Amino acid sequence: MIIRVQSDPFDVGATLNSFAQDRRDIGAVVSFTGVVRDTQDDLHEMQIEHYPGMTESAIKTIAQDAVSRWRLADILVIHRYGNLKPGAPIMMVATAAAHRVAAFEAADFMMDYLKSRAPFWKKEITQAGASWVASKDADEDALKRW
Amino acid sequence: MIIRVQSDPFDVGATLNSFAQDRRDIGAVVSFTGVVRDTQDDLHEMQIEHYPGMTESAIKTIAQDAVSRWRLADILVIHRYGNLKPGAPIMMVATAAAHRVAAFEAADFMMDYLKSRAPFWKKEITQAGASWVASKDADEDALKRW
Amino acid sequence: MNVMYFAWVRERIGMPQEQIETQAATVAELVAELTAREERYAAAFADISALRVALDQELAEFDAPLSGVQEVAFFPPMTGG
Amino acid sequence: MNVMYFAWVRERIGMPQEQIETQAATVAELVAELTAREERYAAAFADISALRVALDQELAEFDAPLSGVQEVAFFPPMTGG
Repeated sequence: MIIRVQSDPFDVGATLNSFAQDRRDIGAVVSFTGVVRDTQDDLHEMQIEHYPGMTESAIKTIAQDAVSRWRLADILVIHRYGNLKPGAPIMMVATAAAHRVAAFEAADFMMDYLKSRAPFWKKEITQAGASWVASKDADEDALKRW
Repeated sequence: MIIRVQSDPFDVGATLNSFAQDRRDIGAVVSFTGVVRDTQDDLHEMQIEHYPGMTESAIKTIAQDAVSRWRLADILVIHRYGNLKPGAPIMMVATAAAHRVAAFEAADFMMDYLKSRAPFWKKEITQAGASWVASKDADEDALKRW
Repeated sequence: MNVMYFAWVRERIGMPQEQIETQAATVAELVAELTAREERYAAAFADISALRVALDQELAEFDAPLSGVQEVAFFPPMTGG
Repeated sequence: MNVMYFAWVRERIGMPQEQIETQAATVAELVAELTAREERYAAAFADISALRVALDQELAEFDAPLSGVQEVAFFPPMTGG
């Protein structure tokens, strides 16, 4: 299990290539990358605040929950905080398993829980000003799937 | 849309890094990598046979179906044929979308259909001999989800 | 008509493809014709439920007509991904 | 007791954390005490349903007891991922 909370950028491809690479019992690897989106072409930057200490323990709890629910060979979470530019990777999750269903479901589960249970808050700085990204009822509802 | 059917190895991480990298309207990228598994530690190699011509058109049909069902910014499929060693990537799918649900569902859908509708056949060469990998009823049943 | 065989169908019949002149109206009739021809075809087509067929590179049913078809392929269920 | 504020709660109250001596038995009592103190707290705690609370870095309910708790954190619903 690899969990990193950092302000530094990270290389998604290199991280994925080195993830679980020495395991022979893996048939499926799923990755999710969250990227700073700039749909309206007006985003200056995204500021991500977090709760040091709680962040790491909350992510670890979620990852351990995933490991207890699915047969996973390995799991990885990297999540950035600080100021990010449009197009930059915010975070990634990767899951490795013998079979694809476990890898898919565990990654999907991780994202649902990281979204609503890991203490990060996003603020968008646009030409019009700054605004905190609001959580959606759908994000909380998504947890009921599991 | 990027579709490649090839015998050459490919770099999963580099492929993922270059996928949809110039798009500003992407918030989520999901990748799936299928890997040659050697759970019993007795696999010499996996031989993948395919139906040239039909393979490309079948994958394209499946990818176009995904694009029509979900709001995707881009989609990628790479699938190898020929002789692969344990631990080698067999294939990968990547989906990019504004939102994570579309990226996850489309990648999951792609895998279900590639498994049962793209004309590839796997043969495992072990110390005990050679045997064709059998399809599972569950693979066919999985298509009913969509 | 070009007839192609893949995976263990190819191995049982002993060749990847062949040109066949036939009056068969459907895939099923072609299978019956081949099965009657030689033991290796009978072995490959013994259990039709374990086989799939493509006509001109599109999946089809065994009762599909062969009229106008240029390429028929027989193979086991696919195992991609 | 160390009380922390994040995101717009932090911005409204105007500081990331502070030490508070309180006799409040529950989170709700602490909120009432802070709300009565100054307008900026009242603004931050105006709509409790829009807030979350963590006690010693674990999510908790607003009726949870504060006995033995060393760190309380108030923040909006999280938006990670």
